Amino acid sequence: MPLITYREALRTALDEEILRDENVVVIGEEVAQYNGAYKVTEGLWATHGDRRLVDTPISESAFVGMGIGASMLGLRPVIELMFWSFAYVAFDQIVNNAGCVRYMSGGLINVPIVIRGPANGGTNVGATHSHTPENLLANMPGLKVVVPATAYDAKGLLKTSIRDNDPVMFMENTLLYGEKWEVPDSEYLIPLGLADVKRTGDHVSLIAHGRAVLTCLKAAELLEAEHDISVEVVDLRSIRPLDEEAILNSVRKTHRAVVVEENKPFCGVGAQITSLIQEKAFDDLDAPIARVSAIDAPAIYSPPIEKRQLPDPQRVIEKVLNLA
Amino acid sequence: MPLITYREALRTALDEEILRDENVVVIGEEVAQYNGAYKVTEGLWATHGDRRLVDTPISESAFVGMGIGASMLGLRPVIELMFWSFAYVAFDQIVNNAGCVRYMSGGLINVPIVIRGPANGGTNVGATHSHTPENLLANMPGLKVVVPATAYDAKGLLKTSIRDNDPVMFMENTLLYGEKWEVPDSEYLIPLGLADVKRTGDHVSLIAHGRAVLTCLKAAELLEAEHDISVEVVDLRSIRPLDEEAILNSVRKTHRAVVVEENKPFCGVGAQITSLIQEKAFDDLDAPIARVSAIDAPAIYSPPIEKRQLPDPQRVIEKVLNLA
Amino acid sequence: METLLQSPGQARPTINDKLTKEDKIRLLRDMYRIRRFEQTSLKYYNLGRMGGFLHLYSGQEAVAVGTVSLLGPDDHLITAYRDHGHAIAVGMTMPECMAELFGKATGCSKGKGGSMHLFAPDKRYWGGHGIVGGQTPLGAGIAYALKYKRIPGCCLCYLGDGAINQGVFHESLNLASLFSLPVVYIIEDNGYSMGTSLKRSSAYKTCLAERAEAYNMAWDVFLGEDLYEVRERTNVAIERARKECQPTLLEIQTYRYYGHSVADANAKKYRTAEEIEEYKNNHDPLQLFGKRLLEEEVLTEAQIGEIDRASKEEANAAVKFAEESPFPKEGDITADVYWEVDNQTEAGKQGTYFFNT
Amino acid sequence: METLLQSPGQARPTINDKLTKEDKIRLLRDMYRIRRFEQTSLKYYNLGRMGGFLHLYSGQEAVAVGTVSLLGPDDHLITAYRDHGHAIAVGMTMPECMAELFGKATGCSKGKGGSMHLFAPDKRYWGGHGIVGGQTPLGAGIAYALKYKRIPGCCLCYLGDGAINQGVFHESLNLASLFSLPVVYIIEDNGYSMGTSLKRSSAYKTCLAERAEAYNMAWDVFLGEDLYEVRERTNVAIERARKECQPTLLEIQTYRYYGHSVADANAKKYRTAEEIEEYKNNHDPLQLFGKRLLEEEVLTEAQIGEIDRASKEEANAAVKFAEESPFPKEGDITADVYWEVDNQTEAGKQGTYFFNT
Ligand SMILES: Cc1ncc(C[n+]2csc(CCOP(=O)(O)OP(=O)(O)O)c2C)c(N)n1
Ligand SMILES: Cc1ncc(C[n+]2csc(CCOP(=O)(O)OP(=O)(O)O)c2C)c(N)n1
Ligand SMILES: [Mg+2]
Ligand SMILES: [Mg+2]
Repeated sequence: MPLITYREALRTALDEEILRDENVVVIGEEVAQYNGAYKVTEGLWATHGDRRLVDTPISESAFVGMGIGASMLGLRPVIELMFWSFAYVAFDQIVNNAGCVRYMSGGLINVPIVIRGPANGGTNVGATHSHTPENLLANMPGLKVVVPATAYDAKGLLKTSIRDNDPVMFMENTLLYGEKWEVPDSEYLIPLGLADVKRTGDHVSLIAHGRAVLTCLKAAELLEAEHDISVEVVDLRSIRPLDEEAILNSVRKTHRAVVVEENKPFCGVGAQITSLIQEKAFDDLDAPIARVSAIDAPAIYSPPIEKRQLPDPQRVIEKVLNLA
Repeated sequence: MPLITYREALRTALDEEILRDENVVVIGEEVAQYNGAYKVTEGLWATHGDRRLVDTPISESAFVGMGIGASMLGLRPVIELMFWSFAYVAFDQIVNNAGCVRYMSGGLINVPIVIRGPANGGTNVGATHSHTPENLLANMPGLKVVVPATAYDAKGLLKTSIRDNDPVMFMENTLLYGEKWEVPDSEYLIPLGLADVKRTGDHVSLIAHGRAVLTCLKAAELLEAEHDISVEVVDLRSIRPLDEEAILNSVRKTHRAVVVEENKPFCGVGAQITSLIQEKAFDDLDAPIARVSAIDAPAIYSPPIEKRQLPDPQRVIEKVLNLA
Repeated sequence: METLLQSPGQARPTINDKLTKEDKIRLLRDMYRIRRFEQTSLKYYNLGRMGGFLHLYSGQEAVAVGTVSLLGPDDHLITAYRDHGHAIAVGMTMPECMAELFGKATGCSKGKGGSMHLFAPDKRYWGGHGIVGGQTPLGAGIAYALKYKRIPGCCLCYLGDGAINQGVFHESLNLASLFSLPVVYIIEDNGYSMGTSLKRSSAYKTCLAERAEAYNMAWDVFLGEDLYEVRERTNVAIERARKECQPTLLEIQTYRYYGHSVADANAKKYRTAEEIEEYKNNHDPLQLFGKRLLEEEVLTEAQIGEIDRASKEEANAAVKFAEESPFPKEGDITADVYWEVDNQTEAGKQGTYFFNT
Repeated sequence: METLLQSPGQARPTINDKLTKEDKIRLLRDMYRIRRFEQTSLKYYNLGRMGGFLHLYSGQEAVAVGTVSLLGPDDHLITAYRDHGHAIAVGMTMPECMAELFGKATGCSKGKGGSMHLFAPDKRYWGGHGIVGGQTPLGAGIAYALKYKRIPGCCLCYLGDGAINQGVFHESLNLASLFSLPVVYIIEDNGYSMGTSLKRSSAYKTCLAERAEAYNMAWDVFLGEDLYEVRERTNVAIERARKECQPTLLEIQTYRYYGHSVADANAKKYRTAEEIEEYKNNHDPLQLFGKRLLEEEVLTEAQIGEIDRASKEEANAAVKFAEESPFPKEGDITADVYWEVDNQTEAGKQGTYFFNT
């Protein structure tokens, strides 16, 4: 299988879906003529033209809302947020319109929109640009939240998200855009709500999403090599819908869990996963569930220190070793 | 002690603080001449005039931001949101400016603002008007979140919040505005970060905030009367800072906990409390921690059904009875 | 753009000339139906049969009925929470509308949306939106979809005079002008946002619609009491949308008789009783259009009385239907959240969608 | 309001007449200091010494230096992420500014804010804000506080030409006009928002500042290459704020030489090399003001060369300081989040503030 970058995987997904369905239109700041701030859409404007790739003013609230309105009539807009951090100026549109219109219309309307872009810290751009809103949006029934950790997942999940008939919040990671994985040439889809066991193991389950999955895989290797601990890594891939069974199956096997996320801890995704495990697998647990999250402060700018603010393999290893 | 309403308690707090500190100014839609959409500010404009009570256009993002800017220069704005649901059009200002400016300035600035208003479902106003964002905002280091359950707490906590030098998100409840509690005439303050054990008991701890505390108190009475179960009710009062010790002390005594909230469940406040208890009192637990939240959907309009969507004593009682 | 549309008050009679006698009667009837529907709903609100808010449209009927009457099969509309008038004008039946207010499963939104959130996508009516200004980019989006699909229709997007101070509306105007979208924004300027008069909420030069100048967008401002005038002036904007694919901002000056919502305890504090009476007596759109149709000899007084009576009866029948309808069931709370779940697709069965329930 | 400020290009010389020789030299020096500071920072950015973004101000210096030079002890300013120029103009020293870019504990924000988030409240400089348009209501708020405290000062609030399409800016303009706030909004119109030209992002009639008309607010538009002109025209707005407590919207047309940020790979794709060269050769604010001071015989060529050399040296010394400074410690991550915690007050000790750490 060819090795391609996470960025190329996303681009291929967009390209294929634009070709497949006339209703797919990519809208956002600098997505067309500029080729995308992070070059995810590179070349697509040249191929597909003004109708399918649309540059907008810096008006997230309006163009997200416009996408929602257009989707009610059957378009499948893929809205790029240059950063998911900028979702906060469009938060009302996302929560109240994308998230609630179906419900408030008693199911008469559906909103097949995808909102995508990077949602991560670790790039030294300061607190305003480093938000990870997966927990905030997954809190909202009506919205779906997807966070791919690899190029393979990014492609399969984005294609599925575009075909999904509900609003999907798709969160990428700038630190992964340049990373490569094996991705087949032939078309494939990955369902939402299906976790992926990225490594099997017997002694402890690491449960993560997004880039934290890669941190866990590194930690797992070191734990196996240096401490003879057999580690399972469960990649949630989608936060809502959530593959509860995969989480519980893993914990029922290993009896120990560490939940790892780059989210802020208070009411983060890790809190919900922890709450789930202790509720449904309480008697299977040999130790309290441990959590590793971003250190609890706004994202610091200072490059070497921001690295320390995010979970790294060392912090995961320490938590595992400290499990009773 | 005189019985006064939750609304009067808030009004008195505002009145006293306006008189005490020249820098306190109340800003929001219809807070002055109209006397407040929910009459919390009734009479204050007549007493204190245009300078201290300021009516605004329907521009939450701008007047919240204006309050933040003014607070950087030492004013102590108390911003009323007619509903906390409308915070979503001002979400960027709250998160990035109120929440991050201190951090990003390396501590050179502080933002002594209070943003207050009702945050609750249960009034049949539909999904757009029934959000409970305490979990979203408590997720943000830099913000404080306070949710009073009684008139006594409302007054003491609001006065403290106004004097606090950090941004405080103060969430009230329209269903409580007309309810009465004993409140002393003399001045008092209640610290943030101090939970209140509203009822002591031995067999199970109910942990809640806001109106869910009253639901728990009713459930506790019935449990005691009908099932001989001795129930402790811990009212968090402030979500961030959080009185972890009070929660843990209660659970260490009762060995069983049910976390009750009107928040939506996924990554709700209950998830964080659950995660805390299982981490720090794992060995004290005789049963999994149970959670009662709003039923997981946007708020339904239909009046009798919306009642069922929110936690009620019956649902709490069932959870308690089902604890292993 | 100069005030292209500001031709003198006199409406040229072209568009209204096309109205048949039946059309005219239907227009008057629809205004009466809205008026009586709302008065009836008010009565049952006060009897405790519904919860939450009830924002009455009484006084503004010529705006919804006049503008909606211009729409064809490819035209759409979207509005705010003061939405009963538009719903009825667009053809929503009274029973499904009333049942929604009662929170019944037979309501247009199955009792899930309530008064502020009425929807009828089959009639190209996209709500009913509770967050002030929140519908304005959706209106642009509907117009966007029409243009994208190369359908020569338009979208009417209504908002209040207070809503113009929500940032998203300004962003939407810029987008609509920049992208040449066939959207007609209609400010229903009833002079107040809750208890705040226009002057206290908005800085402006001569009128609110003039804000369109900033975006090089066509605009017009006129009185909304005369249904013919509303149709005439709005039609220019609709034609501009359909034929030139260009947006317009209209400000239609009108008035509401009741408080902001039924719960508005101050309804008579921020405006004088005289102000309200003056409008009711001299500017009521039902009275004015009724008089016009008498003059035109389209109808007799008795026939108008009959329309009025029938409207009341229809409203009462709607109440009966609503009262006899069932509430949604508790299990319905988690239906209509996700399309994939509701339709039991493979996607809808994969993973957990609802938590702790 | 008619374009009160649109007097013909010719600046009346009053305000600049008050400048002493030393003042003028300081103004030229500050522009050089900004230019050289940034060029030096660029060099070290490319050497990997800093992370994230670096938005250079080169080409726009006369705007920050000219406008800031008009401020007195009761005047304030706030800007966006392209903020080094304003920081230095307001008196932030190069070492603390450079150290911030390097992420060092000695930086103005202790390495916590970075290039986009510079602050110096002691100099009444309130940032440095990364979210486009996000600073605009804060600017209104600063002005609000001044008015509230009855201090006859003003707040300058800068934003880009792309930022005018954020809704919060429109809301802020309405508030500023409605409440008569002493704020001067300054659009630094460099013709592009990232790779998008003015024409592709904004619908407008003649210029962006004209959007003030919608709010009955005074406005002006002028070129920002001539420092005297910038001072002269901005001073009218500042006086209006201080004396009449009224806002103004200024659009100052300028240009940036580099890409949007240093990471802008397309810097030369959305504009021609000729366009950039033309500005550098004929409109460079340093060159123009240098020439003016030569003509005025305030300075000689050699003295200008000396200013330039000293600026470079100062920038290099700042780099040395930054390089030798320590990074924050890991434990500092949770400092400067809450005032009450940092100051170890009773409130700061009650309850848990930080979680899972
Ligand atoms: C963002 C937001 N802020 C505030 C409200 C509360 N609110 C509902 S309607 C209203 C007044 C709106 O007035 P206007 O736009 O003139 O419409 P009208 O009610 O006159 O039809 C307010 C303040 C809201 N629903 N949404
Ligand atoms: C709300 C928001 N959307 C998008 C961005 C990304 N972004 C940063 S600067 C910029 C361009 C701004 O252009 P302009 O306002 O003209 O300022 P200039 O960079 O030219 O100084 C964009 C799109 C952001 N920071 N915030
Ligand atoms: Mg109005
Ligand atoms: Mg620009």
